[in-house]
Amino acid sequence: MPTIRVQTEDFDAGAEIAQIRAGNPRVGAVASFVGTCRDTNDGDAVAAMTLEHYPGMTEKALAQIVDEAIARWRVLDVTVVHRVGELKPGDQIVLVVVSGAHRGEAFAACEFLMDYLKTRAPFWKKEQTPAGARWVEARASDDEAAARWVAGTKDAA
Amino acid sequence: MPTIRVQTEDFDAGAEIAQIRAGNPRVGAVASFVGTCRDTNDGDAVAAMTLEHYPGMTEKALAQIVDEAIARWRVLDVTVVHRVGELKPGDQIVLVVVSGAHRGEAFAACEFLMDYLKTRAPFWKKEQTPAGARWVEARASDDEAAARWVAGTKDAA
Amino acid sequence: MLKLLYFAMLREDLGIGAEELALPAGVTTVAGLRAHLVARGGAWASTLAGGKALRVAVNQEMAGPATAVGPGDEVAFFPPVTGG
Amino acid sequence: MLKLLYFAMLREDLGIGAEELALPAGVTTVAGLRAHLVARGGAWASTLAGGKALRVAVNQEMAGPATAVGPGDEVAFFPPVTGG
Repeated sequence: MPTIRVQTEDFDAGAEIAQIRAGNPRVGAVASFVGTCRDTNDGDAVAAMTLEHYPGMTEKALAQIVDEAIARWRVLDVTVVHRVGELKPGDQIVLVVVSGAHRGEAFAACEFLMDYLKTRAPFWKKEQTPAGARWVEARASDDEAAARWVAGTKDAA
Repeated sequence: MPTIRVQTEDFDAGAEIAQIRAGNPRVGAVASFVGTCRDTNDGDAVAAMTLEHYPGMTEKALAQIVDEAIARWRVLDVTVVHRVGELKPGDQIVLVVVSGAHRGEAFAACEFLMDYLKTRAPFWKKEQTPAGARWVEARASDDEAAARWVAGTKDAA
Repeated sequence: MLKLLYFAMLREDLGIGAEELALPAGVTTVAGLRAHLVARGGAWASTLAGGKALRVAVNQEMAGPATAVGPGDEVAFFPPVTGG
Repeated sequence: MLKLLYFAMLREDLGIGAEELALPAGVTTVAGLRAHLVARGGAWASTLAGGKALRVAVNQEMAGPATAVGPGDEVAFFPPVTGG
Protein backbone atom coordinates (compact mmCIF):
# COMPACT_ATOMS: atom_id res chain seq x y z
CA MET A 1 0.00 0.00 0.00
CA PRO A 2 1.47 3.36 -0.99
CA THR A 3 2.11 5.88 1.78
CA ILE A 4 1.46 9.55 0.96
CA ARG A 5 1.82 12.29 3.54
CA VAL A 6 1.80 16.11 3.40
CA GLN A 7 3.07 17.51 6.67
CA THR A 8 4.85 20.40 8.38
CA GLU A 9 7.05 18.07 10.47
CA ASP A 10 10.40 16.76 9.29
CA PHE A 11 10.71 13.13 8.12
CA ASP A 12 13.22 10.32 8.72
CA ALA A 13 14.41 8.93 5.38
CA GLY A 14 16.11 5.95 7.01
CA ALA A 15 12.96 4.98 8.90
CA GLU A 16 10.88 5.20 5.71
CA ILE A 17 13.38 3.08 3.78
CA ALA A 18 13.37 0.50 6.61
CA GLN A 19 9.56 0.59 6.70
CA ILE A 20 9.11 -0.09 2.98
CA ARG A 21 11.44 -3.12 3.21
CA ALA A 22 10.06 -4.47 6.49
CA GLY A 23 8.70 -7.98 6.23
CA ASN A 24 8.85 -8.18 2.44
CA PRO A 25 11.63 -10.55 1.30
CA ARG A 26 10.59 -10.01 -2.33
CA VAL A 27 12.23 -6.55 -2.15
CA GLY A 28 15.64 -6.55 -3.81
CA ALA A 29 15.96 -2.83 -4.54
CA VAL A 30 14.99 0.41 -2.81
CA ALA A 31 15.58 3.66 -4.68
CA SER A 32 15.00 6.89 -2.81
CA PHE A 33 15.30 10.62 -3.19
CA VAL A 34 15.49 13.44 -0.66
CA GLY A 35 15.02 17.01 -1.88
CA THR A 36 16.47 19.65 0.42
CA CYS A 37 16.34 23.41 0.80
CA ARG A 38 19.50 25.02 -0.67
CA ASP A 39 20.97 28.30 0.56
CA THR A 40 21.04 29.81 -2.93
CA ASN A 41 18.69 29.81 -5.93
CA ASP A 42 19.17 31.51 -9.29
CA GLY A 43 22.29 33.19 -7.88
CA ASP A 44 20.68 34.74 -4.82
CA ALA A 45 21.06 33.84 -1.16
CA VAL A 46 17.96 32.19 0.29
CA ALA A 47 17.48 32.69 4.04
CA ALA A 48 14.21 30.75 4.29
CA MET A 49 11.28 29.55 2.24
CA THR A 50 7.57 28.96 2.69
CA LEU A 51 5.84 26.06 0.98
CA GLU A 52 2.16 26.64 0.27
CA HIS A 53 -0.13 23.90 -1.06
CA TYR A 54 -3.74 23.19 -2.01
CA PRO A 55 -5.08 20.97 0.79
CA GLY A 56 -7.23 18.18 -0.62
CA MET A 57 -5.99 18.44 -4.17
CA THR A 58 -2.37 17.88 -3.13
CA GLU A 59 -3.07 14.45 -1.68
CA LYS A 60 -5.27 13.55 -4.65
CA ALA A 61 -2.65 14.64 -7.20
CA LEU A 62 0.10 12.73 -5.37
CA ALA A 63 -2.08 9.60 -5.24
CA GLN A 64 -2.66 9.79 -9.00
CA ILE A 65 1.06 10.19 -9.72
CA VAL A 66 1.86 7.25 -7.44
CA ASP A 67 -0.80 5.07 -9.10
CA GLU A 68 0.66 5.95 -12.48
CA ALA A 69 4.16 4.93 -11.35
CA ILE A 70 2.94 1.63 -9.91
CA ALA A 71 1.00 0.83 -13.08
CA ARG A 72 3.92 1.70 -15.35
CA TRP A 73 6.73 -0.11 -13.56
CA ARG A 74 6.36 -3.32 -11.62
CA VAL A 75 7.36 -1.78 -8.33
CA LEU A 76 6.30 -3.23 -5.01
CA ASP A 77 5.57 -0.12 -2.95
CA VAL A 78 5.95 3.67 -2.88
CA THR A 79 6.28 6.26 -0.11
CA VAL A 80 5.96 9.99 -0.75
CA VAL A 81 6.32 12.59 1.99
CA HIS A 82 6.19 16.33 1.18
CA ARG A 83 6.60 19.07 3.74
CA VAL A 84 4.75 22.41 3.75
CA GLY A 85 5.20 25.57 5.82
CA GLU A 86 8.41 27.38 6.80
CA LEU A 87 11.73 25.78 5.83
CA LYS A 88 15.36 26.86 6.21
CA PRO A 89 18.45 26.01 4.13
CA GLY A 90 19.47 22.43 4.87
CA ASP A 91 15.91 21.39 5.76
CA GLN A 92 14.42 18.39 4.01
CA ILE A 93 11.49 19.15 1.66
CA VAL A 94 10.46 15.96 -0.07
CA LEU A 95 11.06 12.21 0.15
CA VAL A 96 10.25 9.56 -2.45
CA VAL A 97 11.02 5.90 -1.73
CA VAL A 98 10.30 3.07 -4.18
CA SER A 99 10.78 -0.65 -3.54
CA GLY A 100 10.98 -3.28 -6.25
CA ALA A 101 12.40 -6.68 -7.04
CA HIS A 102 15.08 -5.17 -9.31
CA ARG A 103 16.90 -1.87 -9.47
CA GLY A 104 15.95 -0.69 -12.96
CA GLU A 105 12.26 -0.32 -12.22
CA ALA A 106 12.87 1.18 -8.77
CA PHE A 107 15.21 3.87 -10.15
CA ALA A 108 12.90 4.71 -13.06
CA ALA A 109 9.76 4.94 -10.91
CA CYS A 110 11.56 7.09 -8.31
CA GLU A 111 12.82 9.60 -10.88
CA PHE A 112 9.44 9.60 -12.68
CA LEU A 113 7.70 10.38 -9.38
CA MET A 114 9.97 13.34 -8.68
CA ASP A 115 9.62 14.71 -12.22
CA TYR A 116 5.84 14.42 -12.17
CA LEU A 117 5.49 15.73 -8.64
CA LYS A 118 7.51 18.81 -9.67
CA THR A 119 5.09 19.67 -12.48
CA ARG A 120 1.73 18.30 -11.31
CA ALA A 121 1.38 18.49 -7.54
CA PRO A 122 0.01 21.83 -6.27
CA PHE A 123 2.88 23.15 -4.16
CA TRP A 124 4.38 26.64 -4.41
CA LYS A 125 7.63 27.94 -2.94
CA LYS A 126 8.20 31.50 -1.74
CA GLU A 127 11.81 32.41 -0.97
CA GLN A 128 13.21 35.03 1.39
CA THR A 129 16.22 36.70 -0.26
CA PRO A 130 18.26 39.82 0.61
CA ALA A 131 16.17 41.66 -2.03
CA GLY A 132 12.91 40.57 -0.39
CA ALA A 133 10.43 37.73 -0.75
CA ARG A 134 9.74 36.20 -4.15
CA TRP A 135 7.71 33.32 -5.54
CA VAL A 136 9.87 30.70 -7.22
CA GLU A 137 9.13 30.51 -10.93
CA ALA A 138 8.45 27.18 -12.58
CA ARG A 139 11.43 25.92 -14.58
CA ALA A 140 11.27 24.89 -18.21
CA SER A 141 13.80 22.17 -17.31
CA ASP A 142 11.22 20.61 -14.98
CA ASP A 143 8.63 20.53 -17.77
CA GLU A 144 11.21 18.95 -20.04
CA ALA A 145 12.13 16.38 -17.40
CA ALA A 146 8.46 15.41 -17.03
CA ALA A 147 7.96 15.33 -20.81
CA ARG A 148 10.71 12.70 -21.22
CA TRP A 149 8.40 10.12 -19.68
CA VAL A 150 5.62 10.87 -22.14
CA ALA A 151 7.96 10.64 -25.12
CA GLY A 152 8.93 7.25 -23.76
CA THR A 153 12.65 7.87 -24.17
CA LYS A 154 13.20 6.44 -20.70
CA ASP A 155 10.99 3.38 -21.15
CA ALA A 156 14.03 1.21 -21.69
CA ALA A 157 15.35 2.10 -18.23
CA MET B 1 35.28 13.48 -0.04
CA PRO B 2 33.77 10.19 -1.19
CA THR B 3 33.19 7.50 1.42
CA ILE B 4 33.83 3.90 0.37
CA ARG B 5 33.52 1.00 2.76
CA VAL B 6 33.56 -2.78 2.37
CA GLN B 7 32.37 -4.41 5.58
CA THR B 8 30.66 -7.39 7.14
CA GLU B 9 28.51 -5.18 9.43
CA ASP B 10 25.12 -3.84 8.42
CA PHE B 11 24.76 -0.14 7.51
CA ASP B 12 22.28 2.62 8.35
CA ALA B 13 21.00 4.21 5.13
CA GLY B 14 19.35 7.09 7.01
CA ALA B 15 22.56 7.94 8.86
CA GLU B 16 24.55 7.91 5.61
CA ILE B 17 21.98 10.16 3.89
CA ALA B 18 22.09 12.56 6.86
CA GLN B 19 25.89 12.48 6.86
CA ILE B 20 26.24 13.38 3.18
CA ARG B 21 23.93 16.38 3.67
CA ALA B 22 25.40 17.53 6.99
CA GLY B 23 26.78 21.03 6.92
CA ASN B 24 26.53 21.47 3.15
CA PRO B 25 23.71 23.89 2.26
CA ARG B 26 24.62 23.60 -1.43
CA VAL B 27 23.00 20.16 -1.43
CA GLY B 28 19.55 20.24 -3.01
CA ALA B 29 19.21 16.59 -3.96
CA VAL B 30 20.22 13.24 -2.47
CA ALA B 31 19.56 10.11 -4.53
CA SER B 32 20.19 6.78 -2.89
CA PHE B 33 19.88 3.07 -3.50
CA VAL B 34 19.76 0.10 -1.15
CA GLY B 35 20.20 -3.39 -2.61
CA THR B 36 18.82 -6.18 -0.45
CA CYS B 37 18.95 -9.95 -0.33
CA ARG B 38 15.76 -11.46 -1.79
CA ASP B 39 14.34 -14.82 -0.74
CA THR B 40 14.20 -16.10 -4.32
CA ASN B 41 16.45 -15.92 -7.37
CA ASP B 42 15.90 -17.42 -10.82
CA GLY B 43 12.81 -19.16 -9.43
CA ASP B 44 14.52 -20.92 -6.53
CA ALA B 45 14.23 -20.23 -2.81
CA VAL B 46 17.36 -18.68 -1.32
CA ALA B 47 17.94 -19.41 2.36
CA ALA B 48 21.21 -17.48 2.65
CA MET B 49 24.09 -16.17 0.60
CA THR B 50 27.81 -15.59 0.99
CA LEU B 51 29.49 -12.59 -0.57
CA GLU B 52 33.14 -13.11 -1.42
CA HIS B 53 35.40 -10.28 -2.62
CA TYR B 54 38.98 -9.48 -3.60
CA PRO B 55 40.40 -7.46 -0.71
CA GLY B 56 42.48 -4.57 -1.98
CA MET B 57 41.17 -4.61 -5.53
CA THR B 58 37.57 -4.13 -4.37
CA GLU B 59 38.29 -0.80 -2.71
CA LYS B 60 40.42 0.30 -5.68
CA ALA B 61 37.73 -0.65 -8.21
CA LEU B 62 35.02 1.14 -6.22
CA ALA B 63 37.20 4.26 -5.93
CA GLN B 64 37.69 4.29 -9.73
CA ILE B 65 33.96 3.94 -10.36
CA VAL B 66 33.20 6.73 -7.88
CA ASP B 67 35.82 9.02 -9.46
CA GLU B 68 34.27 8.35 -12.85
CA ALA B 69 30.80 9.28 -11.57
CA ILE B 70 32.06 12.49 -9.95
CA ALA B 71 33.93 13.49 -13.12
CA ARG B 72 30.96 12.75 -15.36
CA TRP B 73 28.20 14.46 -13.40
CA ARG B 74 28.63 17.52 -11.25
CA VAL B 75 27.70 15.78 -8.06
CA LEU B 76 28.85 17.00 -4.67
CA ASP B 77 29.62 13.77 -2.84
CA VAL B 78 29.24 9.99 -2.99
CA THR B 79 28.98 7.24 -0.38
CA VAL B 80 29.28 3.55 -1.27
CA VAL B 81 29.00 0.78 1.31
CA HIS B 82 29.10 -2.87 0.25
CA ARG B 83 28.77 -5.78 2.63
CA VAL B 84 30.63 -9.10 2.39
CA GLY B 85 30.25 -12.39 4.27
CA GLU B 86 27.08 -14.25 5.22
CA LEU B 87 23.72 -12.63 4.43
CA LYS B 88 20.10 -13.73 4.85
CA PRO B 89 16.96 -12.77 2.88
CA GLY B 90 15.94 -9.25 3.89
CA ASP B 91 19.51 -8.25 4.74
CA GLN B 92 20.97 -5.14 3.16
CA ILE B 93 23.82 -5.76 0.68
CA VAL B 94 24.81 -2.44 -0.87
CA LEU B 95 24.20 1.28 -0.37
CA VAL B 96 24.95 4.08 -2.83
CA VAL B 97 24.21 7.69 -1.85
CA VAL B 98 24.85 10.68 -4.14
CA SER B 99 24.40 14.35 -3.24
CA GLY B 100 24.13 17.15 -5.77
CA ALA B 101 22.69 20.58 -6.30
CA HIS B 102 19.96 19.21 -8.58
CA ARG B 103 18.15 15.92 -8.91
CA GLY B 104 18.98 14.98 -12.51
CA GLU B 105 22.71 14.56 -11.88
CA ALA B 106 22.18 12.84 -8.52
CA PHE B 107 19.80 10.24 -10.01
CA ALA B 108 22.03 9.60 -13.03
CA ALA B 109 25.22 9.23 -10.99
CA CYS B 110 23.50 6.92 -8.48
CA GLU B 111 22.17 4.59 -11.19
CA PHE B 112 25.50 4.70 -13.07
CA LEU B 113 27.34 3.71 -9.86
CA MET B 114 25.07 0.72 -9.30
CA ASP B 115 25.33 -0.42 -12.94
CA TYR B 116 29.13 -0.14 -12.96
CA LEU B 117 29.56 -1.67 -9.53
CA LYS B 118 27.52 -4.68 -10.71
CA THR B 119 29.86 -5.35 -13.63
CA ARG B 120 33.25 -4.05 -12.47
CA ALA B 121 33.70 -4.48 -8.71
CA PRO B 122 35.13 -7.89 -7.69
CA PHE B 123 32.30 -9.34 -5.59
CA TRP B 124 30.81 -12.82 -6.03
CA LYS B 125 27.59 -14.22 -4.56
CA LYS B 126 27.06 -17.83 -3.58
CA GLU B 127 23.48 -18.81 -2.76
CA GLN B 128 22.14 -21.57 -0.54
CA THR B 129 19.11 -23.15 -2.23
CA PRO B 130 17.10 -26.33 -1.48
CA ALA B 131 19.12 -28.00 -4.28
CA GLY B 132 22.42 -27.01 -2.66
CA ALA B 133 24.88 -24.13 -2.90
CA ARG B 134 25.48 -22.39 -6.23
CA TRP B 135 27.47 -19.43 -7.49
CA VAL B 136 25.27 -16.71 -8.94
CA GLU B 137 25.89 -16.26 -12.65
CA ALA B 138 26.52 -12.83 -14.10
CA ARG B 139 23.48 -11.47 -15.92
CA ALA B 140 23.53 -10.23 -19.50
CA SER B 141 21.02 -7.58 -18.37
CA ASP B 142 23.65 -6.14 -16.02
CA ASP B 143 26.16 -5.86 -18.85
CA GLU B 144 23.50 -4.17 -20.95
CA ALA B 145 22.66 -1.77 -18.13
CA ALA B 146 26.32 -0.80 -17.81
CA ALA B 147 26.71 -0.49 -21.58
CA ARG B 148 23.96 2.15 -21.74
CA TRP B 149 26.31 4.63 -20.09
CA VAL B 150 29.02 4.06 -22.68
CA ALA B 151 26.62 4.44 -25.57
CA GLY B 152 25.65 7.75 -24.02
CA THR B 153 21.94 7.11 -24.34
CA LYS B 154 21.48 8.30 -20.78
CA ASP B 155 23.63 11.41 -21.10
CA ALA B 156 20.55 13.60 -21.43
CA ALA B 157 19.39 12.51 -17.99
CA MET C 1 -22.88 28.59 -6.11
CA LEU C 2 -19.23 28.11 -7.08
CA LYS C 3 -16.37 27.89 -4.63
CA LEU C 4 -13.37 29.80 -6.00
CA LEU C 5 -9.83 29.38 -4.62
CA TYR C 6 -6.65 31.34 -5.36
CA PHE C 7 -3.15 30.20 -4.43
CA ALA C 8 0.38 31.55 -4.11
CA MET C 9 1.17 34.68 -6.16
CA LEU C 10 -2.40 34.85 -7.46
CA ARG C 11 -3.77 34.88 -3.92
CA GLU C 12 -1.42 37.72 -3.02
CA ASP C 13 -2.03 39.73 -6.21
CA LEU C 14 -5.80 39.40 -5.91
CA GLY C 15 -5.79 39.96 -2.15
CA ILE C 16 -8.17 37.04 -1.64
CA GLY C 17 -7.76 33.30 -1.08
CA ALA C 18 -11.32 32.07 -1.44
CA GLU C 19 -14.79 33.28 -2.35
CA GLU C 20 -18.29 31.98 -3.03
CA LEU C 21 -19.79 33.07 -6.32
CA ALA C 22 -23.23 32.55 -7.79
CA LEU C 23 -22.70 30.88 -11.17
CA PRO C 24 -22.76 33.87 -13.59
CA ALA C 25 -25.27 33.70 -16.42
CA GLY C 26 -23.76 32.20 -19.53
CA VAL C 27 -20.70 30.73 -17.80
CA THR C 28 -20.36 27.02 -18.56
CA THR C 29 -16.58 26.53 -18.86
CA VAL C 30 -13.30 27.48 -17.21
CA ALA C 31 -12.64 29.96 -20.02
CA GLY C 32 -16.02 31.59 -19.46
CA LEU C 33 -15.46 31.84 -15.73
CA ARG C 34 -12.00 33.34 -16.24
CA ALA C 35 -13.41 35.95 -18.64
CA HIS C 36 -16.08 36.80 -16.07
CA LEU C 37 -13.42 37.36 -13.39
CA VAL C 38 -11.19 39.42 -15.74
CA ALA C 39 -14.20 41.67 -16.36
CA ARG C 40 -14.02 42.73 -12.71
CA GLY C 41 -11.10 44.91 -13.82
CA GLY C 42 -8.13 46.12 -11.74
CA ALA C 43 -5.98 43.33 -10.28
CA TRP C 44 -8.47 40.79 -11.68
CA ALA C 45 -7.84 41.92 -15.22
CA SER C 46 -4.05 42.13 -14.86
CA THR C 47 -3.68 38.89 -12.91
CA LEU C 48 -6.07 36.60 -14.81
CA ALA C 49 -5.70 38.11 -18.31
CA GLY C 50 -4.92 35.79 -21.19
CA GLY C 51 -1.24 35.17 -21.80
CA LYS C 52 -0.41 34.77 -18.12
CA ALA C 53 0.92 31.32 -17.21
CA LEU C 54 -1.75 30.12 -14.88
CA ARG C 55 -3.29 26.78 -14.06
CA VAL C 56 -6.87 25.94 -13.20
CA ALA C 57 -8.26 22.96 -11.31
CA VAL C 58 -11.96 22.02 -11.25
CA ASN C 59 -12.94 19.87 -8.28
CA GLN C 60 -9.26 19.31 -7.53
CA GLU C 61 -8.43 17.93 -10.97
CA MET C 62 -6.27 19.84 -13.43
CA ALA C 63 -8.53 21.49 -16.00
CA GLY C 64 -8.29 23.25 -19.36
CA PRO C 65 -10.15 26.24 -20.83
CA ALA C 66 -12.92 23.98 -22.16
CA THR C 67 -13.50 22.10 -18.89
CA ALA C 68 -17.14 22.39 -17.80
CA VAL C 69 -18.00 24.47 -14.73
CA GLY C 70 -21.35 24.11 -12.98
CA PRO C 71 -23.15 24.69 -9.69
CA GLY C 72 -21.37 23.31 -6.65
CA ASP C 73 -17.97 23.09 -8.35
CA GLU C 74 -14.73 24.07 -6.65
CA VAL C 75 -12.56 26.01 -9.09
CA ALA C 76 -8.97 26.92 -8.19
CA PHE C 77 -6.62 29.34 -9.98
CA PHE C 78 -2.88 29.16 -9.36
CA PRO C 79 0.56 29.63 -10.96
CA PRO C 80 2.56 26.71 -12.38
CA VAL C 81 3.59 24.53 -9.45
CA THR C 82 7.05 24.67 -7.86
CA GLY C 83 7.16 21.98 -5.18
CA GLY C 84 9.48 19.06 -4.75
CA MET D 1 58.03 -14.55 -8.50
CA LEU D 2 54.35 -14.04 -9.35
CA LYS D 3 51.55 -13.98 -6.81
CA LEU D 4 48.52 -15.81 -8.23
CA LEU D 5 45.03 -15.50 -6.74
CA TYR D 6 41.84 -17.45 -7.53
CA PHE D 7 38.36 -16.35 -6.46
CA ALA D 8 34.84 -17.73 -6.13
CA MET D 9 34.00 -20.73 -8.34
CA LEU D 10 37.55 -20.83 -9.74
CA ARG D 11 39.00 -21.06 -6.24
CA GLU D 12 36.67 -23.97 -5.47
CA ASP D 13 37.21 -25.75 -8.79
CA LEU D 14 41.01 -25.44 -8.54
CA GLY D 15 41.04 -26.20 -4.82
CA ILE D 16 43.45 -23.33 -4.20
CA GLY D 17 43.04 -19.62 -3.40
CA ALA D 18 46.60 -18.37 -3.78
CA GLU D 19 50.04 -19.51 -4.82
CA GLU D 20 53.53 -18.17 -5.52
CA LEU D 21 54.95 -19.05 -8.91
CA ALA D 22 58.35 -18.43 -10.44
CA LEU D 23 57.75 -16.57 -13.69
CA PRO D 24 57.75 -19.39 -16.29
CA ALA D 25 60.21 -19.04 -19.15
CA GLY D 26 58.63 -17.33 -22.13
CA VAL D 27 55.59 -16.01 -20.23
CA THR D 28 55.21 -12.25 -20.75
CA THR D 29 51.43 -11.76 -20.95
CA VAL D 30 48.19 -12.80 -19.27
CA ALA D 31 47.47 -15.12 -22.25
CA GLY D 32 50.86 -16.78 -21.85
CA LEU D 33 50.39 -17.27 -18.13
CA ARG D 34 46.94 -18.75 -18.66
CA ALA D 35 48.29 -21.21 -21.26
CA HIS D 36 51.02 -22.20 -18.79
CA LEU D 37 48.44 -22.93 -16.10
CA VAL D 38 46.16 -24.85 -18.51
CA ALA D 39 49.17 -27.05 -19.35
CA ARG D 40 49.09 -28.33 -15.76
CA GLY D 41 46.13 -30.43 -16.93
CA GLY D 42 43.21 -31.79 -14.84
CA ALA D 43 41.10 -29.10 -13.16
CA TRP D 44 43.51 -26.46 -14.45
CA ALA D 45 42.82 -27.37 -18.04
CA SER D 46 39.04 -27.61 -17.63
CA THR D 47 38.70 -24.49 -15.46
CA LEU D 48 41.05 -22.11 -17.27
CA ALA D 49 40.58 -23.38 -20.83
CA GLY D 50 39.72 -20.90 -23.55
CA GLY D 51 36.03 -20.28 -24.03
CA LYS D 52 35.29 -20.08 -20.30
CA ALA D 53 33.98 -16.70 -19.16
CA LEU D 54 36.71 -15.62 -16.82
CA ARG D 55 38.25 -12.33 -15.84
CA VAL D 56 41.86 -11.52 -15.02
CA ALA D 57 43.28 -8.65 -12.98
CA VAL D 58 46.97 -7.72 -12.94
CA ASN D 59 48.03 -5.77 -9.87
CA GLN D 60 44.36 -5.27 -8.98
CA GLU D 61 43.43 -3.66 -12.31
CA MET D 62 41.21 -5.43 -14.85
CA ALA D 63 43.42 -6.90 -17.58
CA GLY D 64 43.09 -8.44 -21.03
CA PRO D 65 44.93 -11.36 -22.71
CA ALA D 66 47.66 -9.00 -23.96
CA THR D 67 48.31 -7.33 -20.61
CA ALA D 68 51.98 -7.66 -19.63
CA VAL D 69 52.93 -9.92 -16.74
CA GLY D 70 56.32 -9.67 -15.03
CA PRO D 71 58.23 -10.47 -11.84
CA GLY D 72 56.49 -9.28 -8.66
CA ASP D 73 53.05 -8.95 -10.27
CA GLU D 74 49.85 -10.04 -8.55
CA VAL D 75 47.63 -11.83 -11.06
CA ALA D 76 44.08 -12.81 -10.13
CA PHE D 77 41.69 -15.12 -12.01
CA PHE D 78 37.97 -15.00 -11.30
CA PRO D 79 34.48 -15.38 -12.84
CA PRO D 80 32.44 -12.39 -14.04
CA VAL D 81 31.46 -10.39 -10.95
CA THR D 82 28.04 -10.65 -9.30
CA GLY D 83 28.00 -8.13 -6.45
CA GLY D 84 25.64 -5.24 -5.77
